[in-house]
Amino acid sequence: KEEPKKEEGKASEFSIAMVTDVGGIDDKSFNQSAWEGLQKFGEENGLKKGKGGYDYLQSQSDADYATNLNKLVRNDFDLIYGIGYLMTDAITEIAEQKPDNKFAIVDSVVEKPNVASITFKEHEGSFLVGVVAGLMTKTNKIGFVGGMEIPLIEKFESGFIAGVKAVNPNAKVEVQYAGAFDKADKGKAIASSMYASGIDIIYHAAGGTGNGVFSEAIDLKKQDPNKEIWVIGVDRDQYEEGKVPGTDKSVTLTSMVKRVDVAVYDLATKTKNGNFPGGQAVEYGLKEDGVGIAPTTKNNVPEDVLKKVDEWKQKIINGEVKVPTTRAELQ
Amino acid sequence: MLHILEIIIPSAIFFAAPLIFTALGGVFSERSGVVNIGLEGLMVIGAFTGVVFNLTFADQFGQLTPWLAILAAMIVASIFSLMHAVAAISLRADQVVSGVAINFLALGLSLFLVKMWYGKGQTDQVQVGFDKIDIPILSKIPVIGPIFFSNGYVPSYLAIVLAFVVWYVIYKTPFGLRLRAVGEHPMAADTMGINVAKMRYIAVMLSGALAGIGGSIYATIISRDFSHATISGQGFMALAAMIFGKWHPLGAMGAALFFGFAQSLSIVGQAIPFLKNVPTVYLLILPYALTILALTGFIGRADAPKALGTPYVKGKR
Amino acid sequence: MSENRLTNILVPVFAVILGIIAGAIVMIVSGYDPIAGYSALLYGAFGDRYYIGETIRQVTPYILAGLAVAFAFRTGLFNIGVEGQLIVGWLAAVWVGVAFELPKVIHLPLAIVAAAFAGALWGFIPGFLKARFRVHEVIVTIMMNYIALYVSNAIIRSVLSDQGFKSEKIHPTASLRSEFLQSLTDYSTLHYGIIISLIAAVVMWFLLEKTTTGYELRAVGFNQHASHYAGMNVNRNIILSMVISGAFAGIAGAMEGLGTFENVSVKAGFTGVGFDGIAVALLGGNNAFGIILAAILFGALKVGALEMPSAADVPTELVDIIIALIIFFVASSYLIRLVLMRFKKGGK
Amino acid sequence: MEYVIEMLNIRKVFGNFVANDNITLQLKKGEIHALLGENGAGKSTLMNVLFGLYQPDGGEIRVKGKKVNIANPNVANDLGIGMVHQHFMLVDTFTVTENIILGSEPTKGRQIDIEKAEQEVRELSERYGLAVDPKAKIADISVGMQQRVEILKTLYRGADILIFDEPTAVLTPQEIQELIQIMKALVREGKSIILITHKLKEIMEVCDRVTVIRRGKGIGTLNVSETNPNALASLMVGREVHFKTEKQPSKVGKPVLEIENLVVKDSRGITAVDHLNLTVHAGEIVGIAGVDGNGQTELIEAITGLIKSESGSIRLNGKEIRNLTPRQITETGVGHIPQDRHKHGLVLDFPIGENMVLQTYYKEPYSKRGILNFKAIYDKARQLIQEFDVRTPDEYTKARALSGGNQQKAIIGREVDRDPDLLIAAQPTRGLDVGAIEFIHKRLIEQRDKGKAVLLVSFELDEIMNVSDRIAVIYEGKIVAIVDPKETTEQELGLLMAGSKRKEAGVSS
Ligand SMILES: Nc1ncnc2c1ncn2[C@@H]1O[C@H](COP(=O)(O)OP(=O)(O)OP(=O)(O)O)[C@@H](O)[C@H]1O
Ligand SMILES: Nc1ncnc2c1ncn2[C@@H]1O[C@H](COP(=O)(O)OP(=O)(O)OP(=O)(O)O)[C@@H](O)[C@H]1O
Ligand SMILES: [Mg+2]
Ligand SMILES: [Mg+2]
Repeated sequence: KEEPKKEEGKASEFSIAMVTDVGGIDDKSFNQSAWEGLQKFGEENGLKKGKGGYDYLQSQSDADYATNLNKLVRNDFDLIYGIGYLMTDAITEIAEQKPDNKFAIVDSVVEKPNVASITFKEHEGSFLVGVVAGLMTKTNKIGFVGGMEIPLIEKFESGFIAGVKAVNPNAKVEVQYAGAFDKADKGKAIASSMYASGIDIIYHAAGGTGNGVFSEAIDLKKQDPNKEIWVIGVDRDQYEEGKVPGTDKSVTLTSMVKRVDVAVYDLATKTKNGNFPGGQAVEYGLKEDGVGIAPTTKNNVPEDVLKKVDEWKQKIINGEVKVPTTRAELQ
Repeated sequence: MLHILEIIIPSAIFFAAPLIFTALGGVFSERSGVVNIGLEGLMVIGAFTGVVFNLTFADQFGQLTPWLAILAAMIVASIFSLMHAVAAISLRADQVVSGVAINFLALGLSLFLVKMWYGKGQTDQVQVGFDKIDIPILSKIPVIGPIFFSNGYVPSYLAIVLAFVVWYVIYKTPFGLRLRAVGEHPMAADTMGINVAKMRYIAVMLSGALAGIGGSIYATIISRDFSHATISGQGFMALAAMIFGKWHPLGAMGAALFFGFAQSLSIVGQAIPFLKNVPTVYLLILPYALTILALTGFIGRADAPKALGTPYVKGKR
Repeated sequence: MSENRLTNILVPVFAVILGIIAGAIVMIVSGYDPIAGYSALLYGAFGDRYYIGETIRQVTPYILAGLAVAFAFRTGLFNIGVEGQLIVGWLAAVWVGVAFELPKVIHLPLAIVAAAFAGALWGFIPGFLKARFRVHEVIVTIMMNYIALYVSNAIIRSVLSDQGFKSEKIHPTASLRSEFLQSLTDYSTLHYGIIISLIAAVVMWFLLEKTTTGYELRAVGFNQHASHYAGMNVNRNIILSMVISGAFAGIAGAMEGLGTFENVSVKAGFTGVGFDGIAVALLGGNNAFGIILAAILFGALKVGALEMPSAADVPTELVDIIIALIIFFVASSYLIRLVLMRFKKGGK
Repeated sequence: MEYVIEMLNIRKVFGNFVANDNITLQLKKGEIHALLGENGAGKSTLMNVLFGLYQPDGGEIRVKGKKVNIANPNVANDLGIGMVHQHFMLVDTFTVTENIILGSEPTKGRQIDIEKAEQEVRELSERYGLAVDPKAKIADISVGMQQRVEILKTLYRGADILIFDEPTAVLTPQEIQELIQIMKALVREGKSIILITHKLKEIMEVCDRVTVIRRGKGIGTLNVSETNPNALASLMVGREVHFKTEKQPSKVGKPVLEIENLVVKDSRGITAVDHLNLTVHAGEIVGIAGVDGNGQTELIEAITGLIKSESGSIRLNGKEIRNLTPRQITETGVGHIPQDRHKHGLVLDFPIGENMVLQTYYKEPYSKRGILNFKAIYDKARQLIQEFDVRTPDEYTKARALSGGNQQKAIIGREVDRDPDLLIAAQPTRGLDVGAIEFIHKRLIEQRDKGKAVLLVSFELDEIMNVSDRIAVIYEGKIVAIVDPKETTEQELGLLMAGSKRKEAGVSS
């Protein structure tokens, strides 16, 4: 535990806190990112962890969201984040009950004057990794593994497919959903079947289920180091997750990063400065640097491909290309 | 078609392996008359120990690490199962209750320790796992080779071999005869000079050891880390496999393989063209629905060991 | 006789005390402050009216899930499927809550009945398979849990929403929430479900102990052969038992759907309430009154635990350890009985 | 005098209950020593102490003069003590051989040498004339063979002191004769035997000496040659006992139960009851005599609806009741004292009170509009407990805690109290002491005298001869003879039961 810097811990400081879903602050995904953003803000502003500074509460089940949010209200935090679309209802309800408190929600939109909504254009980021996949595939067969079939994951799927098709119309994208975010065994089985059927790149948007995808790719790579198979990570830079033991290689081709930390930090700064965007929905896309591809991409992806990716990125930012968010739009 | 089998079968086997180990553990425990709902918790302990050992000692032991991790998981889980043994055998506890306690305790304790040791809710990823292998010679057999002997993990094959070993132990050795006697009619065994409590202790600890292996290979091969979600329901599936297999080692193995097969069928099914338009939900529930159908259709009733669940108290009729 | 009853009450009390002491030891050994930990726990469960409201809200489904497990247990069946029955009950309740517009006196009961019915249906299947084909109910109920999870998710996506992840909010006429309870507990999610679950406990007690049907169910639970000999329809009773058990579980789902959440969302995994129900039932000795107490203990521990990380830096998992140890001590009541007996003899 | 076993002043206490109060028993080498006492007198307890299942709270045990501490059955085995338990200690799912070798298995490497074991069992069984099939599953063999397996278990371990706890209670007369021969052969081989039995005739036939205990206390040891059954009975009960139950000639009325051409298959699908015909009239007791396994169980279960029959007809007071449900049949007026009181007769975990209404709980006054009336139930229970002398602390005690005799009295009370037109009593006195038997016989005769029909099934020829007004002999699923007990002998019945003789005349009645 870090020692709080005493001289800076004034009571009048602006304090922030967040409620995670069951994943916790080290889920290697958006909860972790959000917490990093909060920590960064806290450290830069000389806050200490805990009451009156910056803090988080982890939920043990869906029923805990409201309780945890309320706990933070009772502890007088100035800005309270609910991390994840699952918290939509709880935030809506509590924002109504406590109109004088400020709330924020990540990955969902709540239309209340005291709630700021943060969403991401995951489809845009996914489009870019789709471009990478489309250009890098040798077999013209690409896989997508989703956690659960929900609108949020559909954004990943649609953007990704659009990106692949944009650069490689001949490539086929096979889509499978595991039905859960925590079934590594299913992820592994799906990956196993995909790789066996000739797919060489899999993009996963499946949380813990994706662990199975990585483990299958790594094991295949260990068995046959010449095998050209890749995983595309999600949410954070998953280069490390793809490290093949005994080598310095990684099966992670690229990762679609979602800068929840940036967004969270951003919002906290605005709010501290008195610019709380209550009632607004802020969407973070490529333009805002809210989504993008991981810097480690250059390790496995050649220069010319990265250049193409950059071109597409500009087109999206310019509005030349409109990335679909649903399967219907993709058609 | 053959190609599909080459995908389905290896993935069925790897999916089944942790269940086989654990279900075999269940067979030991329940054959001796001790209900073991705690298999889930014992797997949790195994997964936890396996991962923590692997992370801690990978540098020292190198390629040997995962094997030693299994050993560690085996030992720790069997010591942990001692709690269930003491409660169920010596303290005449309701065995279901004490099994449920094991489940809660295993998850609570291991996550508590993860938080203490790693300062977060999950461990790092293990770096040294098991390798995928093609079994020499056997994998060269046409047709069968690629289906059964390629792209597998050594522990998966061990699971199948172990099922036969357990069968041998239970049905061919004095130990097995005594074990079964204790589970069917402990008083009869007692009058024949068999130490009922001792047999049951051994059986429960064996179940701990095997479930520990099951949990640790699951974590090492599949999830590669340990968190609250690593073991979520596999222990109950193993329990189901044991009952499905009628408390018989080979039956339990068959049932676990069946689960694995149904599971990978539901996955590969999504890729088969004519199943493309079937809503995903049907494929998701396929393994479970198939199990129920199989039980109803041709497996029928299973008779549990007669003394299952009843503490043995000397002289009580 | 009465001395016996005293022991029966003392055993769980001692188990709880021992569990708490053991929890304290765990905290000390791992370098946490047990007093701070327990104060936080206590505060988080009963610290003010808001927390009390949350605790009661959590107790509500625990009572019903516990009753469901216990009911089957008392009739010789092990229902691990409470989780699945709860999920379908939740779905059915919300469905009715969303799809109809009716006066409250009709709408709310209708939604609860729908939940009970859905849970009962989910219990009927393993009951029927057990009665007709002698299929072990433990396997079938485990499988039915997964089926419930995936099927209800699919229905939420395709029927209750337009490919979304949650249903609309139920109409207020189907809601168990009330302004009154919220104002009483400073906006907790407390709802009228607690009354329903207490009524359910009375119903279970009355049904099992006082009615002819209960007599049959208990007889079949203890000895199927003798029940058959006595002219009871054993198969019918097995099915009935699972159906009633499932109905209790379904109503537990209604408590979540009509009270706590007022909608239903796609679930990434099990709620855990059904599995906790097994522990509640066992801790409560499978009797209605005991289950209420066990559910209160469980609910308080679970809700109170949320306060521990922030207030005392103790991981919430500690509570799972304490719960496990309490269950363990209850299971090993023989030990406690022995000690109590020694104590009594010594006292005389 | 050489004693192989001396149990001196043995005391055993369960809680506050003294089961053995300073009992002394001395066994001479080569003798058959009877241990006699009422149900619950403490016989099994004393033997369990000797076998190491219980530890005595006082007294000492000497084996061949040496003081020993028998801490567990292993020690007993090592001392050459073997016991055939009252409730068989056999694993149903194991084969005969597996049961015998359990605990001291011959091995070949790590594996059980099953061939060698079977060979040994075969040799042993030939040597002592204990016919068994070494490969058969226990669940599939007759009770008699199961008992022989029990004996072989002790011999396999080289026991020379054998304890038989009520071995004959479950045997047919033929099997009892065989057992007696076996015991005599064993004694000739130099073994010594302690025999527990309630059948005084057997004691007179095979035993050398007898030790009598009553309510946990030793009454004394006598030479069998110097005593007689009446004296023994009064010694053990503490009062005069009548063996032959007094009864008036029967006043036979109209037919109550009429069975025609009944065919029933057993659980394995083999025809067990084969075109059977039988009539039982009001005011008579018809006894069914037969060797176990000739269709008695299936006959009764078919009449009472517990299993379905294939064809034929069963009429009660003229009404067809074949293949109705047990409930419908009970309501038509059939009472049933089942053969297996633990399996069918009682819900052992219910209090006695609730067991007393097992057939009637749904009727007034015990239940009104689906709600139980506990006052009525327990009033009835108290009345029956009183009337039928059921010894229990109170009506709230679980049935499990009662002794077999008292459990049986409770069942009989319950069935008789419903006043059924037809009372079926299957092995109603199995394992009970003479006092309890006398009581139960009186009750059966009482029913008859009230003009009810009684169908009695028993393997005890004494019982059949004593109680019945007519005897129907069953053989291979058919009634092969109907005889008058006053005009027949045990020898004739035995021959009929063995199927070697038919008495065509009686069959049609
Ligand atoms: N385990 C026990 N716990 C408590 N009391 C017991 C136990 N075993 C036996 N008793 C008591 O001891 C008495 C003697 O029982 P025991 O079985 O020795 O009688 P028995 O003479 O063998 O009777 P039976 O002729 O019915 O076999 C019984 O009345 C019973 O109340
Ligand atoms: N757990 C127990 N607690 C108290 N008493 C017991 C217990 N188990 C057995 N007993 C006692 O043991 C006695 C049963 O004796 P036993 O079984 O020898 O009777 P029985 O007439 O031989 O029965 P059966 O007809 O089954 O052979 C009862 O009197 C009962 O009080
Ligand atoms: Mg006895
Ligand atoms: Mg007896």
